[in-house]
Amino acid sequence: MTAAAVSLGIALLAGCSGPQAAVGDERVEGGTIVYGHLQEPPCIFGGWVQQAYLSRQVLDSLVSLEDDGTVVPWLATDWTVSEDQRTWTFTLRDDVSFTDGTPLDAQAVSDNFEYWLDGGNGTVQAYLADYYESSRAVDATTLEVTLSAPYSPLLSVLSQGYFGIQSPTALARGNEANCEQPVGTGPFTVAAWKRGESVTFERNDDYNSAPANARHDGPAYVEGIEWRFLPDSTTRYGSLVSGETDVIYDVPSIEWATASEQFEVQRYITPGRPVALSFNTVEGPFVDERVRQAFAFASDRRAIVETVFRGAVPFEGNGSVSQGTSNYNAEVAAAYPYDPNRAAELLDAAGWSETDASGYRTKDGETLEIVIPYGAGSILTQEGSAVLQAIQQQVKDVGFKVTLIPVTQSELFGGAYSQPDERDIYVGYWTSPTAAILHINYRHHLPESPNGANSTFYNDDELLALIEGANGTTEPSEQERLYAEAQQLISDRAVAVGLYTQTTSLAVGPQLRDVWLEASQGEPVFHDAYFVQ
Amino acid sequence: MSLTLDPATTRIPDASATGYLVEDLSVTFPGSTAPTVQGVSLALAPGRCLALVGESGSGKSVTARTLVGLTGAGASVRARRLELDGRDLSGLRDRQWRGIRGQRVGFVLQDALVSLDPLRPVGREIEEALRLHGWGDRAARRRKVIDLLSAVGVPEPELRAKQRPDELSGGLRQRALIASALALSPGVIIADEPTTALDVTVQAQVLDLLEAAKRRGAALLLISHDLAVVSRLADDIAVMRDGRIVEQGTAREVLSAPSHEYTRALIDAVPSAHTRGSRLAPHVPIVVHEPGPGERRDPRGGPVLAAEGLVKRFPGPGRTSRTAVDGVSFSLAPGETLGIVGESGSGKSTVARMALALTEPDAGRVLLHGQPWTEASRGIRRPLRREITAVYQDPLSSFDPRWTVERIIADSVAAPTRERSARVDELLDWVGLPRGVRERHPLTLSGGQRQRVAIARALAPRPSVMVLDEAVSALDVSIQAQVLDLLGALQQQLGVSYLFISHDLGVVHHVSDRVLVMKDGRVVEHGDADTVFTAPQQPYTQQLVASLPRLERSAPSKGTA
Amino acid sequence: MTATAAPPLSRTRRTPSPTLLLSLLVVAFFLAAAIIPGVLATHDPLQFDLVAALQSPSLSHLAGTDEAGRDLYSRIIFGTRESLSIGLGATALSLAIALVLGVAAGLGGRVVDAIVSRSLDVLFAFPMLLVALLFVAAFGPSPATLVLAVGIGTAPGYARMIRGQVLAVCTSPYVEAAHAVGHSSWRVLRQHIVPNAVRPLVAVATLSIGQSIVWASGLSFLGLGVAPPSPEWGALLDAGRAYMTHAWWLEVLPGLAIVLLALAVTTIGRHLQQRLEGHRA
Amino acid sequence: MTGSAVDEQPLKRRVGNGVLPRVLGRLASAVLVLFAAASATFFAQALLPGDRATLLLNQRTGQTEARSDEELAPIRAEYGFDDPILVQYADYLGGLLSGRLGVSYQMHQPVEALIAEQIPATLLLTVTALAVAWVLTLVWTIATTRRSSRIDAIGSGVETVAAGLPPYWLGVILLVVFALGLGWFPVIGGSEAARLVLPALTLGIPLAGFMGQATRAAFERALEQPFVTSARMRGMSDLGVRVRHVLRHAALPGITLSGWALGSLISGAVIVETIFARPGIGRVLVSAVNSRDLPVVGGIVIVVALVYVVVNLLVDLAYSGVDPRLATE
Repeated sequence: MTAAAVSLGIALLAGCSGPQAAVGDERVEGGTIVYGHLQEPPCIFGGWVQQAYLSRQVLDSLVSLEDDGTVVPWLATDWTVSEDQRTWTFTLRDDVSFTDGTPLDAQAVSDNFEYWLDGGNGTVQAYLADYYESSRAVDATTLEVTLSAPYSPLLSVLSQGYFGIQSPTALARGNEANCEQPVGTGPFTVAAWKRGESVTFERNDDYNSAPANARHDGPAYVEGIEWRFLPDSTTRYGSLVSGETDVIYDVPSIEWATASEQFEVQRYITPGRPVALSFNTVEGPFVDERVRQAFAFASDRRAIVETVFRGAVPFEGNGSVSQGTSNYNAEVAAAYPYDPNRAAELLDAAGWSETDASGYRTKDGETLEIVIPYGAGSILTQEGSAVLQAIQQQVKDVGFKVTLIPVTQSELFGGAYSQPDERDIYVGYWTSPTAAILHINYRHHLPESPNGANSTFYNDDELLALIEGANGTTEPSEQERLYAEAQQLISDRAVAVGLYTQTTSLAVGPQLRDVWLEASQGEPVFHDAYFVQ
Repeated sequence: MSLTLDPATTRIPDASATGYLVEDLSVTFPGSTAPTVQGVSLALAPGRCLALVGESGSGKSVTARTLVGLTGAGASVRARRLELDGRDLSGLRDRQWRGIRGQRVGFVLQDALVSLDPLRPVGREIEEALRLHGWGDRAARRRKVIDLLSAVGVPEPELRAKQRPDELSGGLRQRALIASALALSPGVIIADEPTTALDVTVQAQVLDLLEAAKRRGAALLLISHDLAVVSRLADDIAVMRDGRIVEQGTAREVLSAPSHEYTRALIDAVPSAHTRGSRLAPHVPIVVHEPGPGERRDPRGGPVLAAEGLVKRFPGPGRTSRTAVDGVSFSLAPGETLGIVGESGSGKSTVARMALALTEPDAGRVLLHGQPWTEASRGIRRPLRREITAVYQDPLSSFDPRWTVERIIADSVAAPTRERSARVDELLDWVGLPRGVRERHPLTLSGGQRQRVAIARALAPRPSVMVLDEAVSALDVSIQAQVLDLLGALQQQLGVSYLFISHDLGVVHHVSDRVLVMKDGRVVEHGDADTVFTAPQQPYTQQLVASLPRLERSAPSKGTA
Repeated sequence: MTATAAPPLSRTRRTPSPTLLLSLLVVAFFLAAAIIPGVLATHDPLQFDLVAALQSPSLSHLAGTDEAGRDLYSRIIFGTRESLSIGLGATALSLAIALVLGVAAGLGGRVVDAIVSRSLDVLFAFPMLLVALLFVAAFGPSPATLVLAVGIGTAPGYARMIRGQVLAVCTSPYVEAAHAVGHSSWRVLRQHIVPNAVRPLVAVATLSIGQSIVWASGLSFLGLGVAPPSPEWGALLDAGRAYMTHAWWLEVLPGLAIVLLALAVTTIGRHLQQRLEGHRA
Repeated sequence: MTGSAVDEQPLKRRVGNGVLPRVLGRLASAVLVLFAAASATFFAQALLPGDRATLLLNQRTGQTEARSDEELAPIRAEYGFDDPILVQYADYLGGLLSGRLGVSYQMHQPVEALIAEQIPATLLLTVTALAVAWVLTLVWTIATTRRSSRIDAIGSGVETVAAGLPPYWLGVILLVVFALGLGWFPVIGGSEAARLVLPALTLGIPLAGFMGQATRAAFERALEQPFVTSARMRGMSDLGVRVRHVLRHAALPGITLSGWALGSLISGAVIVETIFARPGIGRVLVSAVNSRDLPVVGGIVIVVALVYVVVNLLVDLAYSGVDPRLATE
């Protein structure tokens, strides 16, 4: 066995030694980027982030987001908002056509709004259903969008890939064709989709509508992208090392350190809600705020995250908004340090003062049992599961009995464990470029207007008032204050505490330059990328 | 029917061929302390037949295989002299041996169904013998195969060459096997039990074929357990026992004036017309027990078993049906033995099964003690089954493999549990088995012991009839003799009736009071055993009796051609 | 057949070999691990030790540590019970189903036989993993699901075997002999048919345990198995895969445990089989 | 015991009789298998806990929440989830009869097109793996069985180990050692042949172990048969006997196993396709089961059952080809 182990070790060393021969800086025209991606969605566009990654390559949006949160022109060159904050007027470029020849005009964009909100895109509905009223083409280049209430994050919301504009002619073809080959004004077109293997994109030679924050205008430098689906992380990273891919998505944590030395690595901390523990505030032990706080104090979340992710993913203590988001409240992130004594005191105070034979706390003969269902492999990565296991282990010392239930993708999407009597903690994230995510997550969940995204079932008027106030104001400092207060409130009452940021990363081979991750949710952009020699 | 080899295809061996000369051959297998073959010397000359006779385990097959260098892995072979046609065979390489096999020495094994590759047409097997020694081209070999097949008397050789062993009758198979051994006209033919498992008529044909080869100048080594077969063909006989040759001489000397007591015992043990009413193995004592209460059957009264017009059909290919048994009637008196004799496929075993009410007749019926037996309902039949029991050819497969001897016998004892043990001991005594075998599994017993266990089991319920279906066919002749003696003694003591079924005319003649000769499901002749065998009326019976190799104790030495 | 006892052209059957002893030892070790894991383990299998993550095998951590610093050797030891009980459970379930179907088909006459045989055909057409996927989709991943999925998935093969065995035993001369003695059908069934039809299953069951463990681990490997942090072997493999290039022990050693145990029970099973067939020969 | 019933009618070749009924019987049971496979899949998927409409909606948006009836109504109407289950079942079977396997809930593609696109890769993999297994088995068996006690022991030992290797584990190790480590094979790219080597070995080696065990036993039995002695007596060499006579007999259990092996290979393909990032129905199947994409799951099950039926027919033919005795019985 020793001999086998040694030879395997040598093989691995060989595999990890330096990648390619040195390359120069001279740009080479053309070439096809081979990109290794993690998950394969059922359609090339839609409301899931995996779909937005793909659709970004073929669809342009109205606006684009800078890294500092500034919104810059894309298909819309200019925009104004009315005094009452309810009517937005966009001026569109007049020289852009969809790749099927249909000209891009205000009516086309208006058609897209109608299509999304008519059920064509559930994520758009989640953002805009409460606000959108109507849209109309004033003239060919002027689009007017009317809202039912002020919604200041509108522009940054529109910068996400879900809001890519499709050719109305193409939309009329129906789901089957659109799913396979959406048509937009973007830098690439879908040439072929070999399911289970790859999507092949071809360059749009007539491309002239790059966003203002692109590094060049005009058609892409490369001739196309071969977008490979490589779900196994070892395979994916291995293919980059062997030079079979030029760039890969989601560098495995274990490879992060070596990848940083050998490749250009980019990390994108997804804004929106981080991966957080959302407590069930209406049923079970966590109805008591002290128990929630005790749970937050009972584990060293920071140390766990840093160890498990080996520095590849940062800790995030804020349970409602992550650090990459504008109007992020950094103070909140430090709120619940590891303090088992505090946790114990809080539990004593809450009446969970007895201890059973196994060391679990009890109250009136009932064990302090916490049920945590989680989407293993779909919502949470393997490291994410490890973090939960570590927490389970640590909070046991204080007397929490945690039951982890891995839930399959089909159960999860089928609505399993979505009811208050089915879970004590929900673990999940929600990517969004703005703190307006708070509105999605904390809008009241009521029988007459259910909000499934309210994973804490926390219906608090004070909190909602803060969030709606922030969404409605255009005064930046006022908005920042209100959002910060909302986060503070969530933290103080321990409605949700954070674990780590949803983080995506790229590793780019030395032969490829200028791949970048856009700011709204980390979609990879290949329009500016080029090969060097 | 007599067959001769076509001279066009079988040339006379070279004058240089002088055959085998073996002196003081010993073979020892790894792991065994004693040599399997020890001090064997023999000479095998062209145009003569040497028969090597012996029972299972006597080392005759090992000797034969050693002559062609196929003794077996790891065996150590020693000989003062081991020569073929004057060439020393000791220390030959495998390659050189392969040049001898098939070319200088042809080897014929028993039972061609498994001695020919069952997945290949027989023509290819014969052609293989030619191809291996580089004989001719493909087309020439094909022609030669056809010639060879006609030479050994296979009709329609073109068609037969394309058929597989299972599509041929036993006789044709064995001829094809002989054709493959004779393909290159070897100077020496070694035939290892070439007629075992063949019907007597076929057996006679095969022996004729071998004799023809001998006449044409081949040296023939005939290996057999059957003295009768040997006596027809052999010029010289060597009797083997426990790896040694105990007696060797001309056929006449050995058969008519055996000098060794083993040879004598062997000759005596062969059942035939002469042996009727006498013991075959008088030197082996049989302890005669007094029958217990209820054991002895009353010899008076009507027939214990009677069959009336039995008919049985089996579905054949397609919608056809094959009539296996057609209008068979017989009756069996108390204490009597009725022999049923016939070749394979004659329907005798089906009759046995109907007698046991294991197969329902399509027409006719069987009466047991005058009462309906096959026609009775299962419920009525079950308790009556104790009256009629069976002993089969292969006792081992009729024992539950998990059970010990004790349990096998006790299972058939109709007695309260506490008396069973004593009854098992009693039955073991009856069949002459030591009580020590009680705890053993049949697998660890010898063939003769197993058959005694089977007889004990059949006796256990105190039956009035025992059906013996080829019950001694698989036994060595000396063991067969003892078992037949035992059966005779038991019948005398207990008055039990036997329905004795066998393909072996000698055995049937030896044991039966009356005989039924069957062919193609019909009874062709029946009557008193002596009458049927000595003065057969029907042509078929005559042919059968004529084909039967007889042990000619005073046979003249076979002259050389 | 007569006379010609085949000379020992081939060597005789193996005597109790060192391989068998070794296999018994391996099985004994894993049985001990399943029954008294606390005695064999060196660490708490669930205890995180964040400073000791991904350590290679050493004297303090015999099989190294995983990404959370848990002692892999202790995890393998503690995972034995789960893996082994899944293997045993699945085998038991599989054989129980197979026994019922096989005996029914073998004894139930033409109609029952036809129905059962056709149903087995249908079951055969479902690849094992598909059955498992459906079960996991229905009941969620859990050891019970694994037992069900693997048990049902592997049953048709054994059912066919038992059917064949029953038919063979039913037509065997010793069963006929028992009928001929006048024993009742029930007695023959009880005394001969069932015991003899089931006998080869002892060996098959042993062989099946190894396979069930491999299959169940395969489902865990796909993330459809036992819930973390349970150290079930397939789950360990699934977890270790991502670290393979840096921490080979996380993937290699749990795999070795599976192979070793499967191998050991298979060896014992084959030995049993040979012994049973020897009785029969 | 003498001869057999065949003795009496050696001239009549009994081929031809009963071939047609056998084929018809085969077809009938094939149809039955397909019908049962389709029904089982339909009910398994339709009656599984959880709401299909919710699943569809959530999957399209990447969310995991409970949905209101208003949200679900359009989806339910679109896919007929409101109909009674038997009506849905009848619709489903009706579609099958007309050769349509339905449209994927998720991918909006006709399922038959989807499977047609994916199945070549899977078949290529499984057939190659089967071929690899056969080659390994035959070469290994001929080379090691009953050579000497040591070689024989090594031979059967290696088989036992191979048969006990979990394919998923073997796959990862082959990938890491030979693709990532030594770089002998591409990780994801390269020619189709180069890509096929490691996955085919991953599936083929354990299968070879299984088939090897069965083949070795048959090989040993065949070596003890008198016809082998006969052939040697004709002057045939050991290798000649092994290749020309024994092999054919020894191959029979392996051929029987091949039908079974296909199912296990398709199961294995699910895992191997994931590890080696190959396209194929295995991957599609896992994702379809995960998203309860009933038409896709059902379609794949039916196609796999069809493949199973066809393969077993081929196995039957191959068996009669190798052992002609069966064709005449």
